[in-house]
Amino acid sequence: MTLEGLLPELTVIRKDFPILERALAGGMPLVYLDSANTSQKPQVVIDTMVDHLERHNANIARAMHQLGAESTEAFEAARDKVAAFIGAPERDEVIFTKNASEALNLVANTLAWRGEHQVGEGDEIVITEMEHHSNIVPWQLLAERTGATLRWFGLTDDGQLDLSNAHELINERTAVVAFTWVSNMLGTINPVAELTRRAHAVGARVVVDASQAAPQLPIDLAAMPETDRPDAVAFTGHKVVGPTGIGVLWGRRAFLDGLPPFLGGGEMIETVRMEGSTYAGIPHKFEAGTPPIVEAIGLGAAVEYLSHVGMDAIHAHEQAITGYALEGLRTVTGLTVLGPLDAASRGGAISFELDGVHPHDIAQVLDSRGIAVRAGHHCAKPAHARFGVQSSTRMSSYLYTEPREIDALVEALEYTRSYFKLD
Amino acid sequence: MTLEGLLPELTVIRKDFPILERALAGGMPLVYLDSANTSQKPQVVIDTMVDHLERHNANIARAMHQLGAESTEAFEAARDKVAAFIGAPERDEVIFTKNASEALNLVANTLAWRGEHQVGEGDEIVITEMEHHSNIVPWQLLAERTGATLRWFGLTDDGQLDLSNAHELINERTAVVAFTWVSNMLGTINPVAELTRRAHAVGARVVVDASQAAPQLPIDLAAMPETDRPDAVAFTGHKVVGPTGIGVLWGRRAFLDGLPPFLGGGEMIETVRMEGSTYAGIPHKFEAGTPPIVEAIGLGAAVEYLSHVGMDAIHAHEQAITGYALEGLRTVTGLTVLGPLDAASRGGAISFELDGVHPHDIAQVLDSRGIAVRAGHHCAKPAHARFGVQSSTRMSSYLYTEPREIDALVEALEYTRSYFKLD
Amino acid sequence: MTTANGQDLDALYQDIILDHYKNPHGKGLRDAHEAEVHHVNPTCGDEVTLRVHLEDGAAGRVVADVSYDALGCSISQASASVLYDLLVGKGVDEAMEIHQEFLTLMQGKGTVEPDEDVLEDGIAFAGVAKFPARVKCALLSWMAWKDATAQAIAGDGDKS
Amino acid sequence: MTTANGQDLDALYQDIILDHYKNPHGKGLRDAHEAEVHHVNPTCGDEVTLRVHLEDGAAGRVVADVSYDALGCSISQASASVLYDLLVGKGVDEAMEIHQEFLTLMQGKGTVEPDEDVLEDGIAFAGVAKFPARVKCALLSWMAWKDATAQAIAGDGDKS
Ligand SMILES: Cc1ncc(COP(=O)(O)O)c(C=O)c1O
Ligand SMILES: Cc1ncc(COP(=O)(O)O)c(C=O)c1O
Repeated sequence: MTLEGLLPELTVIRKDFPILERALAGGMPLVYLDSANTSQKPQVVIDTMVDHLERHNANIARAMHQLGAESTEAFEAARDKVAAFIGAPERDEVIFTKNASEALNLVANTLAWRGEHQVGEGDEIVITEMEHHSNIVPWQLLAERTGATLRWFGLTDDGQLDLSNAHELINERTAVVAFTWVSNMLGTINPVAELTRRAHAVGARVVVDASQAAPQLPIDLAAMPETDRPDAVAFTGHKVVGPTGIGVLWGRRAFLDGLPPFLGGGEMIETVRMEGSTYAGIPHKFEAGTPPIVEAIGLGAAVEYLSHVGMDAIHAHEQAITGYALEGLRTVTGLTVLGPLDAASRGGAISFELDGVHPHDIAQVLDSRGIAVRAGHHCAKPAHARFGVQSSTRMSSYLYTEPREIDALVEALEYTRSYFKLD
Repeated sequence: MTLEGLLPELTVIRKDFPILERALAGGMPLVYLDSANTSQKPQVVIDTMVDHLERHNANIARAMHQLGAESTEAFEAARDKVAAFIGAPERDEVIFTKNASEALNLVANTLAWRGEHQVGEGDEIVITEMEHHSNIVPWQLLAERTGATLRWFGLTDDGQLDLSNAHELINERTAVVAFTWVSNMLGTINPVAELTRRAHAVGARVVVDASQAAPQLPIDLAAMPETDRPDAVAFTGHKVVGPTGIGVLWGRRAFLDGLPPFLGGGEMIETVRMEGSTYAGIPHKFEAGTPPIVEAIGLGAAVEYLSHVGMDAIHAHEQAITGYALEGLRTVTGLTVLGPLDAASRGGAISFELDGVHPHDIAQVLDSRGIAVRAGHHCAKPAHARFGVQSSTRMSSYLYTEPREIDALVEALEYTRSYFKLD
Repeated sequence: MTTANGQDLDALYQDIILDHYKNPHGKGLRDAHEAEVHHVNPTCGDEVTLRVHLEDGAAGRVVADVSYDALGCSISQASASVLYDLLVGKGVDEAMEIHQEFLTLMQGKGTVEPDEDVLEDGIAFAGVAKFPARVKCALLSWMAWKDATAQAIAGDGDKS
Repeated sequence: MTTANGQDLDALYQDIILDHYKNPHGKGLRDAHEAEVHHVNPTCGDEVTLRVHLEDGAAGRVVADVSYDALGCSISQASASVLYDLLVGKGVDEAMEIHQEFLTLMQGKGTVEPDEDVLEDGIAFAGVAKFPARVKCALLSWMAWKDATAQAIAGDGDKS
């Protein structure tokens, strides 16, 4: 079948992902609908990593020999690629971390210490009820440890941020506003520019969790007006067809320069004496120790791959699949989607409930048919609590997802209903 | 040539490391003597990672499908392998970090916050002058941020810890003693048991940087008497033939349980509400977000590889090569080794000076002959300062190093002298 | 590597399990208890609140009641129901042995042959052991029971 | 990929460089200066302390002296010596242009043809540009000079 917006080269793209050939128990072909959890890897990412390990492996920066020069060059080229991928105003504003969680913690942890942006008593930190735990707990710890107050945006019944009290929430006491660009549970796309402008107007810093946005939406930070551009943006390598062990914190130079060091150690120093040390500038200041070298190089290949396919095309593909999935899911008796129902204004993660069957049990039956989805709270307990559910089932597509995989899902959900004798 | 203690299967072992076949500029074969900086990777580590990425890739713990189960099983099996490698009393005491630096910072950073082991004014932190920057800066930051006092052991002229004032340095005000097991610059092996016993006697916690010890020495924590066993031990994957992006913090359960969380986010929680969260037990408490999955699995394969060769045999090999190298280096006019001169009581990193040639220039000439060494301060500026030098040249061997590579080094050093017209 | 195909699905969801799931035995929190615990499976969010009531019997302490309130999947709900059937009325020592037997079964990766004399309906969980991701579901209430019982006994100690 | 073989070694260590290394021009810190900076190459530890002395000339400000004390390899030492030769006596604007020319040469990865009329002995550094790890060595004192000169000029501004 063809669907408007699908990637024209879908069959070729699927060939790039070796795991899609994998047969599961009972000879079932894999139907991977858990890409919001982690994405699969194209051959070029794997090959780039192997080539590095087999031919160029060496520590970076510190090594002056040929392997060291090659490794350093490849690592820094990866930084250039990532900078291009998000349209970073400056390539040195791209910090490599181990995942999105570390990137968010880097900011939250250092805001507690003496420095230009230090948060303290009387300050307010604003987050939202739809955040991933990785964008909640760091701010709870910061509030707890500094005496600042944590506040948050609630959600409307259709899974949008409730902005009705935005003016009260974001006020002159607000030090930081942190929120997700795209919700990993509800799929909601939040108004980044609007919220950022509002926060900047009261002098607050803005931290955006782009873990679900970076895989799906074209991002061009340099193209955003200064007022609308967040101060920091985090995302994670393994969701953009890159390896695990690598994440990205982009931060405005002036913001990062004003933060004290996070991890101390090799590479982040200017000079070290026993009595005290001085620190390097960004990006090195926040990259203590041997960084995830082969992982950064793999990530570079990953974002290059995505850019080659085209982020606009990937976004259109995601919207097409998401729309098709929303339609298909609507046909399943007793199924309720959590979050926005309009494919055009949402990301590609769709969480749902099925009356009478617990999400684990749904996932289990689907798995017996080779269909991989996620069941649980998706690291978004507060958002689940907001909708009065303890857990949900989530399907999430990506650039390699085909409509027939959605058909398989819908059919398997019908089978689940009959397996649990719901009719 | 044969040398007592060399690995009997050395030729076979070298075949396991594809990069050793690499030809450099001018067709020079690679002579890799920079293993203390980062080690090369055996094929089995690369293949294990590729197999995971091509066939089993999925997020762990949270995914309930077959790929998720396989990935989780492989990740947790890697924890078992690492636990076995260091003889951890409990496998859950093994925390995966991104490198040794993060492991050390995890401890130093969390000691600043409210908790059983919180460090504050009046407390003393003791380190040594031979530490890697990654075991200096975190403690400087801790001292600075809590008002504790940083103190340190000096060094003797032959590169040993100067223990003459140990009783004064480690006293009832001492909260933490942190030191390296094996120096990455001087090669010195420190008396872990003795120092730990002394620190425990005054109620201090002991953190050992095993980044250079884990690759070379058999470690069996469970076999150490409680009093002599450190409270925490850190090492890094890329120096034990594993990938970058993965490190290990082993910590005594009682110690880790008493530390507050480090990074907050997915996987480290028990439950999350907007008003506050509770945390999981170890190891998950300290593994926020998606961990370096394929990297942990690669590390598991790496330590299994080393254990298969045998850590006793590797240690003997390192000693044999180190002894041979010390002998060879002695023949070079104007060359001075920094650190202990007795191969039996030191690790395999040998730093030296050559009168009249700067380390960069030495490394450069060696590199033109395919010989990779490190030149600079090796992230140990204070140790260099102690010996009145600003930088040095370092050769470091590993299980794949052959005596003829040492011969090549010595010959190339002679060539360096003549190139710079020193005779 | 553990596998799960259509056939295993039936091994997992045996009728006994589905029956306990639909009609759980002993569910609901009852007043008499010496200890109450709340356990969560952090990865999926399943929760159980469980109370233990011990009484002195002729041959030592006896599990007089286990009452619970649980949110979770069929496996975790059914397992709490089976626990109720198996442990209530037993001496604490015997209950601990049954607990150990169930634990061994669940951690056996499908290689342990369950003893029907000891585990009764619990043998239906043999199939669950082949699904590593679901073992935690089956053990949630059992771990909570052990924790609560340990607390109840410790509380006893405090009193004496 | 950049390569370095025996031949390149001679390209790197041209006699001009080794001569400057053995007999550096203008080395030592002299009193007259408006700004002093201390720069470090964090990866290798090479250091330079550098002072800039500006004077008013007929056609604007002139680099009257650059005095320095440096610890480092042959490349970094020779580069400071060449900087001294090239910049002292020049107008600040012209010196900045020479600085830019040297920077372009060093960052050109060996593809930039140096202009001997501008860079004089500095053309000997063309070979260094092929060694990415050594570019920083060659640039250490040049970056320090630019920093110090900017400070000296800013200081002037403060005074006026
Ligand atoms: C003794 C020592 N400690 C710590 C480290 C830091 O390890 P990493 O850079 O992997 O964090 C190293 C190596 O660089 C080391 O040699
Ligand atoms: C919205 C969102 N934020 C943060 C994260 C955390 O990413 P990581 O686990 O790679 O740190 C995720 C994914 O797990 C996510 O979906």
